[in-house]
Amino acid sequence: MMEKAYTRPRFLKRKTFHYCPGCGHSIVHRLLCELFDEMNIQDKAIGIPPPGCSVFAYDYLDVDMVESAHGRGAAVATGIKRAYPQAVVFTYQGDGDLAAIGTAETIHAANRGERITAIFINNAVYGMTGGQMAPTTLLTQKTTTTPYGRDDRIEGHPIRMSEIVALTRGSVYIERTAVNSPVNIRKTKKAIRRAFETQIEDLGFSLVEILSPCPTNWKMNPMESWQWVDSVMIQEFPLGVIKDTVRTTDAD
Amino acid sequence: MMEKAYTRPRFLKRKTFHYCPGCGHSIVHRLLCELFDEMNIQDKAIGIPPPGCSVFAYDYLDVDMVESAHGRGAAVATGIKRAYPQAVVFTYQGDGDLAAIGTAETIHAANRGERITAIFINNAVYGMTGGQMAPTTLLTQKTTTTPYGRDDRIEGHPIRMSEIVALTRGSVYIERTAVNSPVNIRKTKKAIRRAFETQIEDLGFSLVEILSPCPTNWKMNPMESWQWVDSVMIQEFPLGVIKDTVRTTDAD
Amino acid sequence: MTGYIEIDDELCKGCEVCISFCPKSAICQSDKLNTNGYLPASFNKDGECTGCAICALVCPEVAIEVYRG
Amino acid sequence: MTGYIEIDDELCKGCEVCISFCPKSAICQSDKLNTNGYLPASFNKDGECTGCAICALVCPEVAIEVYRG
Amino acid sequence: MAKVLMNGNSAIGEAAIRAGCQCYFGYPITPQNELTEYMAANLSRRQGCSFVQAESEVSAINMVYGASVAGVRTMTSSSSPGISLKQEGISYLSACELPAVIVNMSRGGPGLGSISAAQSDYFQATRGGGHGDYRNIVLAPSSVQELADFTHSAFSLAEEYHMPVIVLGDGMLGQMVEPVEFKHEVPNELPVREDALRGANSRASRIVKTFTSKPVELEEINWSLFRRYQLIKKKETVCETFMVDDAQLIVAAFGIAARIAKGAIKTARSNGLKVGLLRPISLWPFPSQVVQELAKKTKQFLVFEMNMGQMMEDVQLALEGNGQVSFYGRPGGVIPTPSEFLRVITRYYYQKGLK
Amino acid sequence: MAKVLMNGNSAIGEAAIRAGCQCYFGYPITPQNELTEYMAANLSRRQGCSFVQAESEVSAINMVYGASVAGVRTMTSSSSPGISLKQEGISYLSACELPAVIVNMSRGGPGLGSISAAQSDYFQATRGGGHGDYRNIVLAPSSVQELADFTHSAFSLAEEYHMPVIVLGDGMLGQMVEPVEFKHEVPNELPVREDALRGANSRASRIVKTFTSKPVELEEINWSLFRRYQLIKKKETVCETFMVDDAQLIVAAFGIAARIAKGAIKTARSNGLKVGLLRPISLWPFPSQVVQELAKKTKQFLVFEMNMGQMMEDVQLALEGNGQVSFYGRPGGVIPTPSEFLRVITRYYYQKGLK
Amino acid sequence: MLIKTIFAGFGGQGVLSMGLSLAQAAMMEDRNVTYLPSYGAEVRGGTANCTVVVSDEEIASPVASSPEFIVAMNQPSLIRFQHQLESGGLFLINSSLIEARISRGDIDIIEVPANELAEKLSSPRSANMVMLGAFVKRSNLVSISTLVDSLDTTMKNKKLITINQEALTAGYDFA
Amino acid sequence: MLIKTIFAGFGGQGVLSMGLSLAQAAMMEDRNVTYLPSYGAEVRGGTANCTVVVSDEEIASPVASSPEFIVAMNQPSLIRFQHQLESGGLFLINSSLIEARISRGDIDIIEVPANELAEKLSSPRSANMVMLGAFVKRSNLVSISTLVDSLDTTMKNKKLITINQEALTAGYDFA
Ligand SMILES: Cc1ncc(C[n+]2csc(CCOP(=O)(O)OP(=O)(O)O)c2C)c(N)n1
Ligand SMILES: Cc1ncc(C[n+]2csc(CCOP(=O)(O)OP(=O)(O)O)c2C)c(N)n1
Ligand code: SF4
Ligand code: SF4
Ligand code: SF4
Ligand code: SF4
Repeated sequence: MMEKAYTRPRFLKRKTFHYCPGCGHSIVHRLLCELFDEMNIQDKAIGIPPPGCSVFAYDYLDVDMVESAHGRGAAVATGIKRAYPQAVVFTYQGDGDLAAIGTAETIHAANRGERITAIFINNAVYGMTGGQMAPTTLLTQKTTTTPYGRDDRIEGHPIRMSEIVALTRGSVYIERTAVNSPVNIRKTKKAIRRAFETQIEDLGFSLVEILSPCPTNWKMNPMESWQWVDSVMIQEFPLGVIKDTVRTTDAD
Repeated sequence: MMEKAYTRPRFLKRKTFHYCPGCGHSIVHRLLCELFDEMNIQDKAIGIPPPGCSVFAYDYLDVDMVESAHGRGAAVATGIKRAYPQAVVFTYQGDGDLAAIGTAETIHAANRGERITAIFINNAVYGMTGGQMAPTTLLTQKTTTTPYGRDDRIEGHPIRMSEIVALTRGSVYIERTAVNSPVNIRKTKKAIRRAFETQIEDLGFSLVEILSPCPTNWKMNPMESWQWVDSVMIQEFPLGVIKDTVRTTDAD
Repeated sequence: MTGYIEIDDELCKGCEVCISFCPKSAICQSDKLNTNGYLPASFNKDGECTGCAICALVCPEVAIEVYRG
Repeated sequence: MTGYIEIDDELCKGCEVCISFCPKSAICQSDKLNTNGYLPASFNKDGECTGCAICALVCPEVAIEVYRG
Repeated sequence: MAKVLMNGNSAIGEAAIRAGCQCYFGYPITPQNELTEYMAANLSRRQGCSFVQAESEVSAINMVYGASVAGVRTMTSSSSPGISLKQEGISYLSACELPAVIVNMSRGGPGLGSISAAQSDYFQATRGGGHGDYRNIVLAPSSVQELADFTHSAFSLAEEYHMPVIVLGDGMLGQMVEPVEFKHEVPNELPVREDALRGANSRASRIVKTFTSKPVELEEINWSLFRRYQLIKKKETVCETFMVDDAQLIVAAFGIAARIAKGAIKTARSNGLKVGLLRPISLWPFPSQVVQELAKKTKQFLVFEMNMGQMMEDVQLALEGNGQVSFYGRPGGVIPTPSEFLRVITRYYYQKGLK
Repeated sequence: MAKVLMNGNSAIGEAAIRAGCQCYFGYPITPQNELTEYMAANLSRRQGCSFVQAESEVSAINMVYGASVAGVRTMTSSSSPGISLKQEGISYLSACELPAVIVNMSRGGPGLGSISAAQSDYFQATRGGGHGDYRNIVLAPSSVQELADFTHSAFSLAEEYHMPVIVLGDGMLGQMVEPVEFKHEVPNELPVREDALRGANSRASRIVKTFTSKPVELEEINWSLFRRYQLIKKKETVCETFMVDDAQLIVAAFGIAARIAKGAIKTARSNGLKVGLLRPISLWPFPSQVVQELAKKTKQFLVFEMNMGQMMEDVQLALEGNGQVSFYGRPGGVIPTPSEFLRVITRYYYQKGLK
Repeated sequence: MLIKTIFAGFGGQGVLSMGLSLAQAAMMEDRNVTYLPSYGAEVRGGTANCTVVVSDEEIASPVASSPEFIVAMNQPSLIRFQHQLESGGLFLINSSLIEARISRGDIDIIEVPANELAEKLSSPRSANMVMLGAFVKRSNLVSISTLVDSLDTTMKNKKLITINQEALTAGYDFA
Repeated sequence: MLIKTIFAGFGGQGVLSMGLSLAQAAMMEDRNVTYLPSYGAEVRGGTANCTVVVSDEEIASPVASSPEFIVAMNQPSLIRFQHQLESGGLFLINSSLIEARISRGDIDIIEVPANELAEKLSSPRSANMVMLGAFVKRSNLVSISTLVDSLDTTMKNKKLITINQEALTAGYDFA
């Protein structure tokens, strides 16, 4: 007789994702829901999805969730955690949200060592608004606001936000992963678990940067976009643990 | 017959400084005025003093100056420089201004490699508003908003903004100096000169962080405060060139 | 065969990711559009699916249930 | 003496920084308040000022003019 | 409890703590720093409470948003420029029906302006400087005692109506020291809202949001807010009148200006001028009915504000033409004395041929 | 130049470039992205021009401030939540008397709201959502052609009066495509203001600031602004009227709502109802005199806005009681059709017993 | 005379360019015209639609609650819009992708096997233009010749232009 | 009865605590009282001043444009405020630090060598309390005993309290 080897996570609401075919967002959603169950924190978890393609994340994740103003996730999370420290608080932010308008909120929440976790989806574009340049957009990459390709003399280089956040001494766990292959997806789940653990252990700020395909705005089909993550993005944004003050000693 | 060994710089307006006795602001003002003359850029210089004890800098520096909203100096400077690239544009910002509310503006102007110079006065407090905690306030340091001393578990560690900005690839010259001794004052002048040069050479973003005594809010007499910079501040904020892409190769 | 999968036609968006990653090429694309206009993946029953669940791991739509035994 | 300085009593705020840094201790504090309520620094003429201008370099108020020769 | 001498800013802080304020998020700005500092000293290390000096006002208001979502009593404070930065956040709080207390000790504007007291943020506070159709209850104290009392009621109102409440003071009220009495004790238990987000523990998961791809849903939110606003207009309109019964000229003023006006009016009375005072205490909802009542007997209104004429519009709207409105304003942080304003009253009084 | 098909957002961009706009600073937000993208494509690599996608709206408005200080024609654009974040910056621009064009293609609010078209930022635009006493000229187009035309005049007005000018559109105007004709060519020379900060070159150094420790100085700034505002009210008030001469009922609406109303009114007329349209084009200064003129003949006014009733207050203020004001509003991004609004008109017409 | 048309289908089907080409043609014939694409957060590769209003007078609103014409390129669009059509209106259906039937007797329905016809022209991606050609024949909103010319401005790639112009005529001849 | 007093001097001279102590005493005597410190960006260690208003009725404004009393602890304050004093008012001058004379005949002037007197008590920093004691003797605003008691609340450090209370009495006896 056959037993189930994989079935839909119980804390993932039954609803067709509104994401484009091949999009990485929904994979991260699924991993989160699996972890709510495995770490049994569903009844403590509070999620904060700011505007972005994942603004509707609350339609899928079966935990308490609150919309935030664009870029202010880390501030909202700070407010929640300070008011109710027992919660497991996470933001779910795009690269436009976390690395552009949310720069100050993110760095200072990290610097204060807020016991919160940032899930940072790096897809090198502003997805929801139609594919404009993100701070993480690669050089020469064409977007709707860099129609001639990003030029470092004019728009600057892509920004490595995780490395910047790692400089703050309040941040304790930072890893960059991707969701473009079975092994990377597994690593992503491990990283998020670790991030939640450091929060629950009251150690400080944790962040997982996830390179995530955006076939639509990259103008590729799904598999092309999954491969582009390897062939191009990872060159600029190397994967791996960037900071783990618990395992190693403070990085900065 | 005796010749003048030192006389008031010609581009320093004749007016008694409103600063407290022993304050470092006026020293930096003087150095700037000397450089306007020596580099003969007085007719190209545009300065941006945001709110802070130095909000009245335009009462002393005899160059074009424009007030900016708190923390937005780098954005205002970007606007000016983009509109009129021939100008030598500098902001004159405190640590509250540049490292707290201005975090995003500063990091992204640096990342874009805007050809502007930030004069960053680090006095470890909010001076103008009466000595509240700054992002740069030291651990255990008492301020009006950390009456029990800064606690890293609650307010986080002091932030090293220059090191963070150095991570952006648009920044080309970053040095930390102090104005608490003859030699440090001389080095500060050299650093500012170098920063202006990189701007004029169209290389990118430059920043000079200057450790500056604030006797009033440190509750010390002038000489005590000058010594405290050596004995305490410099331990947390080591002096020296943090980034010089022109001399060395790109640091990050 | 030691395993099999069930693909939810209506959840599937035909991204073909499962197809590319299936080590046994036990998944192919069906030729009829689902109501959302996508060509869903379909399981080929007489392939040698081992129930490794890689397809489920990569499926962005959580459209796959995997059985093993 | 090979140099001398002029201190502007009214600009001076009596911070004593110049006094501390003068290698020849050629500067001391005067005993009468200026109109701003500060005890200004005063140059002691028969000290051995060399006109090194360190006082001017450190003076936050730019209150010192230095002569050498 | 006995009276104590306190500056207005600190009095707000003490009143907030006694109202059960658990989380304060602020950012330094003159002339309200004493409030932020009071909270640092008295809330930061208090059991179960939290004080955060945010990296900016934008951040502070969004921390308030978070703390309110988590169900606790929370507040922020700032002054004019800082309040401008909070507009998006206030719009979000209003949209998500989250209680919060926002204190504006306003100063001279526009721009960086001056740190002296002004009243030129009236429009921003009463019309909603942020985007979208929303209103906030706005209370305007005119003494240190009222700063304390109104701060306390601000928390109850915010919670009762699920909305932000603005305490609109000014730099002088914040700086001045007066005797004040605190009528409430610190609660032993800090209140937590029923509808808080605290994890889907033995209940279904909750969502707090406004974003929708179906405008009709958002329209419904707007209408439900609007219905609540109508109720608030009925129940929460507050104002003070002084010697209006036989008044030929009624001075309308709020906050510190009303206090100055009252002094001038007393002297005017002793000089035989029939002058009265209308002082809106809730700026929104605005006491329009009272204005209409007064207009039945008095036809001459003199609006006095430390701005270029903002509340004046609400007086005109209320009058609907039955009454003549004159205006005396001092913008930018200038604070006229009672005797200066007395001269203004006297001039108008005779100009309008009143006896 | 011949007509071309263009969406409203792009038309604004093209018009701005033809008006000599040299620097654009923006940040993506629906429903105005086509404008930002148009500037990226057509300004970013243009000789002597600059396009910057800022890290936030706060940053964008302050870049505009800088570019304006340097004397060039500059603009930014956003939609409701983004405009809220610009309020402090707009207050600074107004205080320092700096020309700038600010486009708000507004959407449903409050909060994150919806990306559909709405008009609920009227108060924010006309009263000044920022701190301090200031006003901005606010222009409300209702077609793609007007988006282009008003954008062009916005630059001239901003420069003539040294102040920010707001073009208040909405999501639908931005998205819809219509034939448009551009009446101006791109200037061969980009204009630079006389009073620009460009270094103390063969002139004394200049200071642009408002901050002062002497309130009276700030008061003087306020009064000089106020005098200019009076002048603007006289010279720059613009509005359109349609079939008002014999109208028994006058509909007041602006922007896209006015366009919808006009369609409904035409049908109402053909049904024999004497209905007219008053369409304020400059929302500030508001055409109060015109309202007063109309009130001499018509007593019934129906204000129609895609919000909960904001311009309505200006109509009431203008009427001073001589005229009855009814309101029909659809907030949150709901866009009624001409036929829906026709039913509303008809209902009011008969309810008020008009023939 | 004021005519509202809705074009609807999947993201990839070129629904928006159908509307744009019609609008362009109408402008070239000096008519008043508005075009309004659907936009929204939920539109993620999914369905797309646009509304074109053509009129001899000023156009009050670019929105069409009850259009005179609807062109459905796929099944979901048919389901979604079938009840919006003005009674007496005309419903064009891409029979290549749509099996479902419409349950209304008060409207005209025309079935065009757009994809098949496009395949025949060995340019499968121009099914939308086939459909547009058929639409213009039956709606008479603009002349086919103007429509054909309009492509010169609405499309960049010269090669595509000729292919699509053929498609237009094919659809026109079919209907 | 409404009496406005301005205390002015250098930052370090304890001018503000003079005002606060007076206000505290007035409150203890159940009078209405307001205290308003000067604040501002230009105040950087420089001069400081505060205004105390004591009254039997409500106080309309804590600001004093023309005060009944002025206490000047240093020369700049004398220069700055001498013309503001209400005619018939009383001007207290710290003669230890002030040489300048006032050029007005319509007011009373009292000179108190506050610093000397404080030195005598070998507590130079309490010159302000000496002055305050003298002020209260002449102004009669509050009773010296209340004032002495008031220090118990306005000051924390017990040792300082006694010293300052002595200073108050010394000033009171001098004047
Ligand atoms: C204040 C404000 N500015 C702009 C927007 C518009 N907006 C919504 S989401 C978004 C960014 C989307 O990009 P990203 O954060 O990278 O998330 P993604 O959609 O790529 O997943 C923007 C600019 C907004 N909602 N609020
Ligand atoms: C939006 C806004 N928030 C707050 C303030 C008040 N404010 C003026 S200066 C300043 C910071 C002063 O500290 P810093 O930047 O370190 O400069 P310093 O005075 O120490 O030289 C603050 C918070 C303001 N003017 N505007
Ligand atoms: S636009 Fe990109 S990020 Fe957004 S849903 Fe589509 S693929 Fe995902
Ligand atoms: S407060 Fe500090 S920084 Fe400000 S002027 Fe005084 S010493 Fe200088
Ligand atoms: S990965 Fe999932 S969505 Fe993609 S084709 Fe396979 S089953 Fe369908
Ligand atoms: S350093 Fe300057 S200000 Fe200080 S005491 Fe010497 S002369 Fe006076």
